[in-house]
Amino acid sequence: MSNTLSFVRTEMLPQKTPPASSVGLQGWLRENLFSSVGNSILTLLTLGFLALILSNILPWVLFGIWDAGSLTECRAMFAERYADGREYACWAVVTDRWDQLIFGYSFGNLHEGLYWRPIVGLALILLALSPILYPNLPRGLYIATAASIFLYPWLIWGGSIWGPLTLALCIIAAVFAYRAVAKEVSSLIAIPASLLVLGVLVFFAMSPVSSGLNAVAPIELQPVPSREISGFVLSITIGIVAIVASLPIAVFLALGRQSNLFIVNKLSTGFIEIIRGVPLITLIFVATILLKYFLPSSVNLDPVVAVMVLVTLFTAAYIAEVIRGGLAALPKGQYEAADALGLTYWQAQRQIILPQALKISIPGIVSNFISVFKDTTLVSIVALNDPLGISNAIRSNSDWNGIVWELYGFIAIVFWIFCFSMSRYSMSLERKLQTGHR
Amino acid sequence: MSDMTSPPKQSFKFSMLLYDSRYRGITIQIFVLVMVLGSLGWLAGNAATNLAALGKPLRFDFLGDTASYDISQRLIDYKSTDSHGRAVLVGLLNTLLVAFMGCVAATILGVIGGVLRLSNNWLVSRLVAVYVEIFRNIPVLLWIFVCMFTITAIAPQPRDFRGDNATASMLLNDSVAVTNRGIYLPEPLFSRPLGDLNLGIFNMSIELLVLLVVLFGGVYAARWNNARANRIQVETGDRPDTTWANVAIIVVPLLAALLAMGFHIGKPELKGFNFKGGVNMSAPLIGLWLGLTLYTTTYIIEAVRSGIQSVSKGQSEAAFALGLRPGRTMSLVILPQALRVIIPQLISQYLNLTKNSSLAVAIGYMDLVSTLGGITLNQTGREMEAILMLMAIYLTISLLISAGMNWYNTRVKLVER
Amino acid sequence: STLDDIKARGKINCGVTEGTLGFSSRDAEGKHGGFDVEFCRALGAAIFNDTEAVEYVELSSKNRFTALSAGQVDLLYRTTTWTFSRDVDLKTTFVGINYYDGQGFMVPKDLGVASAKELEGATVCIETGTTTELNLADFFRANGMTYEPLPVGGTTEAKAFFEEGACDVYTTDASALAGVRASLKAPDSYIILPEIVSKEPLGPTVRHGDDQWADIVRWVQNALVAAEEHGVTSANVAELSKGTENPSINRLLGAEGSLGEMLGLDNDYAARAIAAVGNYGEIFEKTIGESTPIGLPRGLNALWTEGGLQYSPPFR
Amino acid sequence: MQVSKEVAIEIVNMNKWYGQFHVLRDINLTVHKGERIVIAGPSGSGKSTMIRCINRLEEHQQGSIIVDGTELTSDLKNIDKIRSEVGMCFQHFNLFPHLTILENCTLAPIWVRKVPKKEAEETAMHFLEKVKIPDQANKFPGQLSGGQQQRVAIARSLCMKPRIMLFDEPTSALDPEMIKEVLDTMIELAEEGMTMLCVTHEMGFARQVANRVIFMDQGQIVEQNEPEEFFNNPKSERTKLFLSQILGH
Amino acid sequence: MQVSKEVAIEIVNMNKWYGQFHVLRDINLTVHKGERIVIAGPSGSGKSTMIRCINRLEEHQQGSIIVDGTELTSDLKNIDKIRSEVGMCFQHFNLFPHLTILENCTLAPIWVRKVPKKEAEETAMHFLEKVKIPDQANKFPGQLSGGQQQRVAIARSLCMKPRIMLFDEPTSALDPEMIKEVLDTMIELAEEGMTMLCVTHEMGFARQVANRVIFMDQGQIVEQNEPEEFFNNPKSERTKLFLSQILGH
Ligand SMILES: Nc1ncnc2c1ncn2[C@@H]1O[C@H](COP(=O)(O)OP(=O)(O)OP(=O)(O)O)[C@@H](O)[C@H]1O
Ligand SMILES: Nc1ncnc2c1ncn2[C@@H]1O[C@H](COP(=O)(O)OP(=O)(O)OP(=O)(O)O)[C@@H](O)[C@H]1O
Ligand SMILES: NC(=O)CC[C@H](N)C(=O)O
Ligand SMILES: [Mg+2]
Ligand SMILES: [Mg+2]
Repeated sequence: MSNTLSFVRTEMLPQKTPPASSVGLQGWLRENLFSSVGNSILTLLTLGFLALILSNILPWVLFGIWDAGSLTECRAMFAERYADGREYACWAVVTDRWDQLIFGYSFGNLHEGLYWRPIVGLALILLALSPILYPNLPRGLYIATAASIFLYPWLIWGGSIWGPLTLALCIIAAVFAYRAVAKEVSSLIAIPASLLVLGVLVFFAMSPVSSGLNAVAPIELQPVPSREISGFVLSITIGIVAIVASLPIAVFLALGRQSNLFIVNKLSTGFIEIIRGVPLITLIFVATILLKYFLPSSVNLDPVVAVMVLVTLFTAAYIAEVIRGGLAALPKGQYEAADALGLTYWQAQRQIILPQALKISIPGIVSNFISVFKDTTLVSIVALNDPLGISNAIRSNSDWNGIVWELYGFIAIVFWIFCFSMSRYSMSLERKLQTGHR
Repeated sequence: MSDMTSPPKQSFKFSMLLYDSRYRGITIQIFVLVMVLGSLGWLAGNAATNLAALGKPLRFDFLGDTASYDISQRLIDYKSTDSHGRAVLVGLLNTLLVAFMGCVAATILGVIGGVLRLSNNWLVSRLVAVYVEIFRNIPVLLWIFVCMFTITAIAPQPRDFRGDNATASMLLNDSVAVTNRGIYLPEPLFSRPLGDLNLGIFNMSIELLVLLVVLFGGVYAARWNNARANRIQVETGDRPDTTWANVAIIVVPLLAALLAMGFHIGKPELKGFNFKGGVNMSAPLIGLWLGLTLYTTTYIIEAVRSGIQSVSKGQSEAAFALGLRPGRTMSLVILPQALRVIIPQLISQYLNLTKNSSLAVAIGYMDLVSTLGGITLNQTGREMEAILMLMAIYLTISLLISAGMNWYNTRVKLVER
Repeated sequence: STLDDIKARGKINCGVTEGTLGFSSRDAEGKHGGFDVEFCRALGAAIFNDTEAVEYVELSSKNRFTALSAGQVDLLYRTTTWTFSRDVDLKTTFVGINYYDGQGFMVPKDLGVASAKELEGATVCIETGTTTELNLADFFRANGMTYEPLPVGGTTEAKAFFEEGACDVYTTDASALAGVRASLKAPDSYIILPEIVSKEPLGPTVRHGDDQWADIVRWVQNALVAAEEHGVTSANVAELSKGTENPSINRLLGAEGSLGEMLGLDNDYAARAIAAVGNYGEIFEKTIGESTPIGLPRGLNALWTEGGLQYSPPFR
Repeated sequence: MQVSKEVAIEIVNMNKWYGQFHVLRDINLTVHKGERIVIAGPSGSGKSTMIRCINRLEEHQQGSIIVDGTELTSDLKNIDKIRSEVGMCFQHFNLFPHLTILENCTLAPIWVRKVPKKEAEETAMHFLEKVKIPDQANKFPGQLSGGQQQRVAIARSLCMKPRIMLFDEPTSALDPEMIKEVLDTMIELAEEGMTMLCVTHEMGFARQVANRVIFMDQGQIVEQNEPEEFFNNPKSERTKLFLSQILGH
Repeated sequence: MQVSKEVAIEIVNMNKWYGQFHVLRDINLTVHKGERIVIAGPSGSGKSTMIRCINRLEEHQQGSIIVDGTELTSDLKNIDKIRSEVGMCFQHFNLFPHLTILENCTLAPIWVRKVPKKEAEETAMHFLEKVKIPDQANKFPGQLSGGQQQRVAIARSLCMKPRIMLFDEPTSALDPEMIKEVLDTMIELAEEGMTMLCVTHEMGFARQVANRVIFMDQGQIVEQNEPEEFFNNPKSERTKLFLSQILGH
């Protein structure tokens, strides 16, 4: 039987093109939409469903009116155009109240001509974030990062520039104090010492120095009271303050929770778990209602600032968990190598551990940032004028009384654009971290 | 051979607190503890002074005062002459109700969505992806508002059901009414009622109790029957058909009990301004439930997707090669492994949903925040007590949920490995 | 003290409603206006001689008292009813009544309801954190009726629900009801039922414990009422404050005595306030009076001399 | 080694494309019952794809595959029937990590063949003994060494008592010692007369066990012959080149 | 090879437990300056643990370890001092993946020794040249082969100019070619008179370089001797057994 089995190909077969049914549009359709009877039914059902939804929504969106002064005007225009009495979206409310929705009362109506401040602020923040988000950019941009931390609040709240600047000076002084003490005495004493220096400077030296400087060289922006900060500027400001201020806190909490010092560990764990165990709205209540009680009666607490503080703590607890994950992902060998080279605990953290842990954590941090940004809408419940709060105010005005979908739609779209692009960014980052070791 | 001096005997020196690794930790901890306790003490001291200055010392006796407000959606009896404490209980139960409903619905939709997301039908999987991207990138509070307003604006008013030229009608043989104030469902009624069992805080209807006992008894018996069938299968290879026996075991006693108590369905009827009778799910409840569900579903879809994708393709190929059908492959091979990834994510989504249910306060669903942190707080002015209680209750719920789910999680893990 | 804080700040933080047409609402530019707002402006004029020296803090019924006690605002001019427990238990101090009101009901006309007694089983939109919420429970209980409360957080929301028919009845202070009705899409298809089921004396509220500040708020408001009693208007106040025959007017306007200084203000504080916003009657007419879309009659809020209840204690 | 005249697998003019890429070109192959075939060829030549087509883990687009008299179409019933008759042993084992070794082996018999559990376990233990790891039955796959896992994979597919076995490079991931163990197991099976298709480059195995060696390149069968002939007297240039590499290596 | 009389490391009656498990038992060892010691022994015998005790990556519970005249206690200053004098080269390299090779090498000198960056980089390049990879200086560890990484690890510890070097199985993860490269580097170092403790089973290296071979088992030093004697004439039974395995292997 051996010969029947033997076979030799003398000439190699060339590549042939596949049958039409398996390639091109037809192949794609067959494979992806109509691969079986069940699948075809599913496809048809889905198409029907899509058609139903879109036929209901699209005309409403597309045939809307962009130019009118009030809902009544809109209605009149619809009545004029469509005899059958159909109504479509009255987008005019967005054009009419665009300023308020985006810039709020603060930079919109009340203080006209101040639009540039939040815009410059936001640009500054984007510039500041760029070296963190895209590590390939020149490191020099970190200076922008540091500067924007002080400039952004100044642009938003206004007042004298010397306030934030002297605060920055105080912090620099504290850092020098830390270095000096750490060198002369011990790094352990240096931390409380530098905190003490910072406290003393901030409480006693800051305001005389800054007002003195302001007297010499008055560089001032028109002050804007916190409660007038509203619209998307408020959401963005709360979001940015929360994320920037929470990061260092989160790092310490995460290190604390990873630490094998019993008390430090338990305190960090307790704090994180308590914050994560309660809804954000209760923390916002604490900020707007209770915080005042916990401070000396002489302190005049700004509600917007109070909300920012609590939202920051909230974010910090969540980000701490993300960073803890990053820390846990580092092999033990990294700690040992740092030890063996003689680095101290803080040197090891700063040079070796945190740079790696934070890098792994960035996607998680970004998704937390998205959450915080979405959660800023909760402040409308305590009567701060975030976009939802503004939408209420707009509707309480007789011009736009009764308009709902258009406002919600607009706010939703703006949030969506922000959040979607951030989530795409974090996904691309994740992909980059997975591939290529660097 | 050593020419070294023997090691110096160390006695305790003050500097050891800083430089000795044994004591250094203690120093740091004491420092931190003092700082933390100090600041806590400072805060508490301020609070005590401020409250005393206002004449509002920390006391919880306001919970015993008459609430004097009404709550429409409630699981237990409550009237405006009851105490604030009871109003808080009503609110807590409402929170648990919507959280439970939300978790169940989001899980069902999320699992379906997660599977559809991985469907080989391009259109379906894209559609689910679009749904996920739309719903989770917009704040949940906005969704809750949108759902609430959709209901109030689109569903008919009760009066549209009235009269000869009614513009709306009830569904399912006149037993379900969908209105913009809520959905009215038929309710079970008993013509030979057994009364209520007083449980102190609330009354439990005995009919319900009887039905539950019968049901659980039936299920238990059916499980025993299955176990018997398994035994037989293991011994002989043939499995006796248990389907009908099981149906009978569960259904027959239940029907008997229902008949004995004179069960009939009470349909909601339009009386006066509103539908009367039946079970009512108020519009805020539905709005909140929908909003939370639609939002949380997106996260569960992603969890399910990532869970299933974490099981390598080789696993399903191996199952196919062994001749297992796709359904079996899913239930015997893929899901048990995917659950390991899915469950922890589910836990945190359940927690998030429960916490997000506190947004009820924005649309007037009388949950814990709306009662304790809302009307009660407002009418009594006990901010400190109310908010601290609020946080403590949520913390407890969160800890219980995560403890329960972690227990389940470790069980699942143990089965695997 | 509160006054010192205010002076240091340069602004009065005045708590007003989030939008009750006539009492306080924002116009398209975001500026506040309304009956309550005028009183805040009067305070600004009295203290700083600047009606713009006021920050308006919009508060919902729910969070107004916490905002007050948390120091977020210096006072409430926020259609707030003076009640025993608010005065005594909530540790706030009511310093006057700028509007005598009562709770009313509004229903769609085509419901065919003529009296609140016919509302058995109705769904009622009710703002949480208000006296009306409690009154409502009392009213239905007293009349042996049932209802379904639909609690809402603010007027805007309530209006939306009411217009969509999510509730049959909208209840709140009758004055606010008038404003709400005026702002509905089709005001004429709604009626306000005749029953007034409660007393709602609305007035300014301050924190417990700062009598000087309470006095200022009290007497600025009284000055506006007294001005109407004496016929002092924004038009003639400049003229009259130079001195008149009437010693009462002179003391009120600071031409005689030093009442203002006793308050810790300037002597012409009342004159400045009247000049800026007008007397009580003027305020009423320009914000909620019959010539406005709100169209409220003076009624109980006429001067006592004209059969109303508005009455200022003597300035001496 | 007896080869019957009955046909176990018949592949006629089979073509398969991945997108535009023509992976399998005009494959014609008849396998008789009891035959043992070794498939060799350079990486990417389509060996895996071909045997995966035989139990329909991949779909072919042209031509026909008939297994045990049943043609492979998209008819689910046929697919199920064929899959329960054809055992497959994967290069990477693909054991179910959440099940014990014994459960891995009894899963398919219980759910597909509806064998009583006890009987299924007996069969499983029988095959586990055959591959010399009965003592590992209650461990989980993660607790076994690579060679042991490979043997479990073989045992698992045998528990279905397939008439045809497909092996995809069953030894590529193992060290020499383990390779020997696994091949010994397979040789034992071969001696019991099972139809086998085995993708491997272990030429020792091919010499010792195969009835036929098939050499593939660029998606086509380039040469097939008895092992002796194939190794000693390859006909095509391509085969010669390949063999020189393998044997020299 | 000159060995001075000065003592570099002295371990006296050192004992260590992991929980209840007695890993190191009564270790006594004196290492003189310039001595090169090879430590061998079966897996789990405590070799790694012992050298990790020397730079306090592990804490011992009894006895004393004196390095360069400084006793290892829990005093942080002493620990810091010793760690900056003792270099360690890990079995798994433990390079910092987020830093370039050059940065890996300059990190510790800059932050611990406070050497100016420029000087640190010069030193680093010097040692990188010594291990023959100066051209890789600006790559990241992930871009290097295993052998190159190992050499970076050596260079990194040398940059601190330690007086004593500890090597923990520096070649266990490498293929024979790389083993040679790494050992050559070490031999070169040895010739410069550095004190070295090296855990290894490369007996060729031991023969060529070591002054002394120490054999450990079950947490104790079983035998120590000069290499010639140790290999040709082992005294204890345990050593004989072990050597027979290693040499036969
Ligand atoms: N899903 C797929 N999509 C596109 N091309 C594929 C796919 N799977 C395999 N191929 C391609 O088909 C060709 C044949 O693959 P196959 O796995 O059959 O090769 P092989 O002969 O088994 O090689 P090896 O010895 O490396 O396993 C390869 O060129 C491969 O790149
Ligand atoms: N952290 C630990 N906790 C408990 N036991 C440990 C720990 N680390 C090591 N051991 C145990 O201590 C013993 C000695 O370990 P060590 O790593 O020193 O062995 P070794 O001689 O280096 O072995 P190898 O040649 O395999 O590296 C081993 O039995 C090990 O199981
Ligand atoms: N609706 C309101 O805003 C106020 C209601 C009522 N006057 C109260 O003080 O509670
Ligand atoms: Mg292959
Ligand atoms: Mg070791």
